[in-house]
Amino acid sequence: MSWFLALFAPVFGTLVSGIDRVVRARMQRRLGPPLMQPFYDMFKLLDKRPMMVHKLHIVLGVMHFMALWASIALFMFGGHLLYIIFTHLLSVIFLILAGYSVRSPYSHLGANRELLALFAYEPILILMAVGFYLTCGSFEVSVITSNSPAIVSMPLMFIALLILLPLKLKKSPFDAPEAHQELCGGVEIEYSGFFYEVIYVSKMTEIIFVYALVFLFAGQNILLGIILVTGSFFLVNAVDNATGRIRIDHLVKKVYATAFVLALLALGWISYV
Amino acid sequence: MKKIETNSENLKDDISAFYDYKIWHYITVNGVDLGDKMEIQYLFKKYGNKEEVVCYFLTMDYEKEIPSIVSIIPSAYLGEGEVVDMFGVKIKEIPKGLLLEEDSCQAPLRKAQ
Amino acid sequence: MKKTINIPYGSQHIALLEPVRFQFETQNEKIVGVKADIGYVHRGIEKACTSTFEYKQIPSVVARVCGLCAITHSLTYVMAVEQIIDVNVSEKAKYLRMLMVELDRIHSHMLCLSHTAENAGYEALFMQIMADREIIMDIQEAISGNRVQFDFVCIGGVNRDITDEIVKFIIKSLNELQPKIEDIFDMFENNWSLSLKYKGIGAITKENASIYNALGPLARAAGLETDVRAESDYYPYEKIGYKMILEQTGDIYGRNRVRLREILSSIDMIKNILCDIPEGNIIEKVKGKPNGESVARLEAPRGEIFYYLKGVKQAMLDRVRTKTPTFSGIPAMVEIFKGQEYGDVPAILASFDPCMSCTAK
Amino acid sequence: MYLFTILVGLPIVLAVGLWWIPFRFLQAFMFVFSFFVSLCSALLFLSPSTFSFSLGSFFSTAVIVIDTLLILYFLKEGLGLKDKRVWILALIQLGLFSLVESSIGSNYGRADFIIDELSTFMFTVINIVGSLIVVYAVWYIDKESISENRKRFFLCVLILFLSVMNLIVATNSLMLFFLLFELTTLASYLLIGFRKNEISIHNALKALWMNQIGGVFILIAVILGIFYKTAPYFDGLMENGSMLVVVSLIAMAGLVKGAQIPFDSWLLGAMVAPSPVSAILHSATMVKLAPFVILKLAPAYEHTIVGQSIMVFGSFVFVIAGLYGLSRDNFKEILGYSTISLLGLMIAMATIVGNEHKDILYIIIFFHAISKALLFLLAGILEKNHNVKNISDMDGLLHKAPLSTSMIMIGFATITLPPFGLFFGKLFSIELVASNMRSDPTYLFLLAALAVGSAILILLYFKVASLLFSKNAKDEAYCSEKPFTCEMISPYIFTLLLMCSAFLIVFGGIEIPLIYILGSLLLIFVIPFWLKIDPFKNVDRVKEYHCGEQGHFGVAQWSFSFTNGIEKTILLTGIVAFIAIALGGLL
Repeated sequence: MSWFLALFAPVFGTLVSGIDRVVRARMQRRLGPPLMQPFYDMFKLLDKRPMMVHKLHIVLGVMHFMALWASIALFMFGGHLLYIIFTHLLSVIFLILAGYSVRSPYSHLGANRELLALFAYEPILILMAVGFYLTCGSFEVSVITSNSPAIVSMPLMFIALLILLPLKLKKSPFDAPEAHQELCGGVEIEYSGFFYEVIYVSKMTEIIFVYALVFLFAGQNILLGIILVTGSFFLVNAVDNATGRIRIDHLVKKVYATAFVLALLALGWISYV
Repeated sequence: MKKIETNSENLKDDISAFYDYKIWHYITVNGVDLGDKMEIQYLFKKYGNKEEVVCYFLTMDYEKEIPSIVSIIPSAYLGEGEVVDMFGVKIKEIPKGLLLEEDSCQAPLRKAQ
Repeated sequence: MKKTINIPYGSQHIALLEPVRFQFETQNEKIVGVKADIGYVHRGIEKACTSTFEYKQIPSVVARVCGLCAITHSLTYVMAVEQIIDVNVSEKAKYLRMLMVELDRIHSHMLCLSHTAENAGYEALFMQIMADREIIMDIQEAISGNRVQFDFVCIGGVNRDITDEIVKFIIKSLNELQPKIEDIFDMFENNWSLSLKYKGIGAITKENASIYNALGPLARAAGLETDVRAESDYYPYEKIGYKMILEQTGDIYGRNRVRLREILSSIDMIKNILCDIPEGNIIEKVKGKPNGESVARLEAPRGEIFYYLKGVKQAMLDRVRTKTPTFSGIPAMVEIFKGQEYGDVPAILASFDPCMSCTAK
Repeated sequence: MYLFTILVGLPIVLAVGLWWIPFRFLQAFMFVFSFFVSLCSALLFLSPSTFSFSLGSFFSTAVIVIDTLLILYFLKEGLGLKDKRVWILALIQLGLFSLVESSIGSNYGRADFIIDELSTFMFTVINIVGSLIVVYAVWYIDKESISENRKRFFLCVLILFLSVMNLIVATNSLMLFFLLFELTTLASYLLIGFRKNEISIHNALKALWMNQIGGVFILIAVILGIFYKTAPYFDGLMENGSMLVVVSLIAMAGLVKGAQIPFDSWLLGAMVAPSPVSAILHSATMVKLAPFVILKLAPAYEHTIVGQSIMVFGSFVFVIAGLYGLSRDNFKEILGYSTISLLGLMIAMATIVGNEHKDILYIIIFFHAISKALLFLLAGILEKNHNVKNISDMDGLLHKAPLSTSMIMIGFATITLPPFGLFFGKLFSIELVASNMRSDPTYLFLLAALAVGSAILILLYFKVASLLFSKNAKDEAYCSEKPFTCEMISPYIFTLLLMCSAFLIVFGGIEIPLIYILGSLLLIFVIPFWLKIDPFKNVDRVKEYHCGEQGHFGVAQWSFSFTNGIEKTILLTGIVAFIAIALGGLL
């Protein structure tokens, strides 16, 4: 089962993305693309002539995907949550360096914003891991998923994670790092053809990573997990459809003012109340 | 349209004596080819008032250079630039190339050509 | 040692629908320098008007300057020509022209608002406004027969009359539109993310607005009282309940408010127009050839449109000069950009409602 | 004991000897020396035994004489260079010192030196890192355009400093500690002012007077100790729990040495010194006195308000110094601030690790020393070989100097990313704090600081990397950089140590599943190999997207800065923290 989940995480991610597009379109009174559209996009990208700016850029992009996939695999095999978060950090750093490696102002600005976004969400992920440790007594995902639902003891932490969701999924209001009107996609702008496919798939994989974190809050209760994931999925889409993009400096401030404080409160709650 | 004549020497003095950004809305600079000469018009309108459009104008030879009024009306560079491009006249400190590229037809609105 | 980033914004950029180039010089994301370059789509319409087309054909030619202000371009030209060749347009034609101009204003403002929302990253609002805008498009189609390029105005009057069914249809549609506009108004006013994106962003003072000759909603949002509708007697705007709409903030939020309030006031005006359209011919016969100079101004959705004509007793005019609102607005826009964050640029730019095909006509 | 004698004696012998060794052989000599001392210290560390010894009465007289001379020298420098703060502080020190000497008892029957696990650990850091930096320093100082005697003097001070450091971490007597503390201050002063231009002298004086304050703290501590009838020895302090104020004063002296806010400006000023100095004194060894002292005294203030306030203060500095670093452009200053920041972390951790988890702090100190030494050495190489000092000049450095740049990136990665030493240090700290969360509410503060501070360091380092990596589409080939030159020896060794840091930790007895280490190592090191085999030979190249416009579009670093008001607040907070620590001691 773990093998299956880890191996096909990109495919599931793509499927979720397809659902996401349909749901978002319906929320906007549009028909939207067919469910399988992300797959069609992927095949289309495969068909294109490969073009690149330079080698390092491509290699870093591919490593971004590999590291991300590795972090998902660690997750699915029930690894140490902190290592998972830091492997994920490694993958994001690869992407940022890839963005920096080309001399394009959009790519640079995108990477800068990605870095600031990282600065905003990384501490909260760490605090969240500590929260799991305090409720379940271990950092191991396998232990956390065999425990009772963590959401009961730290609802505030779950809200903090909900605030991070749009940030990680690049949705309004926290999609400044790849704001297409300003940066034309930010770090991913210089990829094309097959190489963009890699970045595209890693975006899909990111979806799985994020919702896996949501699922973690349900512990051993799979039904609750599904409810949480579905609920947060619709919530994220609803928020995406009800907000505009806020600027990167606002993003950092707001995330610290809300999610970070909530995470701290949650930890304080678990430890001292 | 109320037309007031001026000439290239007095242009800047006249305009600066006349123009007050709080009262006058600067419309644009216009050029008219008279066949052998150019007429350059500077058009203004009073804010919140139903009076006529005021037009300062001067006539000039094609090859002569006239001063720019950008120092008085900062936004005039666009109108002047357009006249420079379209009629191929010379205005001090206003470069060519606002609308036309180097390889396109130069001074398209001039009649002599 | 270089500390600034040069960001090209245009000529082909996702957030720009039309070719114009801005080049921003930024420190971090703060803009310290702007260069604007226009003229990517110069089509020589002024030349065509004086070399290819006769003056009677020109209303349709100048309508092609811009898709959104089609009615205002041809109408301003027509007003200028009518001055030279001395045609008296009937009151009914004037009312119909006003009707069309105000409808045009609504749909243009809605387009601008939707782009401002889209460029602020608010996709859903963009979709919503665009969908609501269809109502106006339908009304325009009912009146003129076309959705975009109307060719409704001609020298001496208008081309099509309006029937009672159409009047009923318009009133019904407008009643449908009004609550929707109020919803959108509420969204622009109260949405949390939009208030971060709009309030205090891209502001210009009244002083600067008049120094740099801002016009249209851009100037009115800064409190500068400039509106051709109040500065001319040609159309009976006072009679149909025209009020000048002013805001004091001068930022994107102010501009949006000006647009939204103008939409609401235009809806009221249209209802008034429909109530008291006088009887009469819609078109007068036109004779003679233009001789002399004339100017005409009209308040397009984006601001003042200005036409200068010179005729020399020939069917072909000697000179047609078009001054479009965006063209005059550029100095003020460049001024506003300085000191803003690059992240706000698309929204600021969209809030100017720039029309590049007008600018480089 | 013999090994300790070697560690102290060998540098002195070499310092005397190097005046006769021809300059071109010097590096080889240094290398052999470095090998020896590293070996000795490693042997000491690996053979855990505690032993102590005292000096004879002759030595105690000598100590008094040297101390007096030292203070008089400071007085002379202060008067000569007309720096009011220096000579006033020197006078205060002189007064306090004579007060101490007149009232101190002659014999407390305690050992002057105690070599325990902590000391031997510090030996390893000082000797392995320090001596390798000295090897590098020979190359560096050779590139300066100064007389050969000055060069020798420079190396002499560096080596003697190693000896002093070896002594200070072993000393038990507070009076000896004071002397050695002042000697490190002297070394710092001499080396910062080494270039003798206006700014160096100014910054050297600043470092001098700030560190003198540390000396004053120690003297006051000793006086108070005598007043409370406590022996002025570290183990004496530990025995008598009521002496909190004495302990906190010495801890404050340590914090001054560790350049914690508000004393951060001296370390920043120290960045005008030659790079090896910054590496050895101001990041790898001397400033480590701060966590060392805190850890040494930790049992005395466990679960007291002093310990808590030091911890909170340390975590505060961890975050704030990182933020300060964001606003800097000079590469060495950025490294300096990140050093201050990480020292804050070490200080905070030192108060809570206790006896069982000392190894976490060891990991942080050791690998921080190596990482920072590496980065400073590379800063020196960039300065001398590529003429780059500011990060905004680093445009496309990966292309011009691939080897140095990759090592810089490894240096950055080791501090922030898995699977390297300092990263594991932080990870274990998080785990430790998490497991003790429930015991003390202030731990929440430390945890938040750990989370945010790490993120800030990531921001800081990878912001620097932004220009390093940027490369035009058209230049594909990398310039080659001579791989085997004498300046590269020490950086190579450091890099090697860092790359196997995770294995060293595993070897040291801490369990980390190998899959994590190997997996992330693979992810990182596949990149250079992949680039080498050139998999994309036949792929078409495109230029970057510039909206269809031609021309040059420059990119630049991001910079952040505090407003003045906030800087003042932070300074005030630092002062308040110091007062709080002292007050906490008093109460």
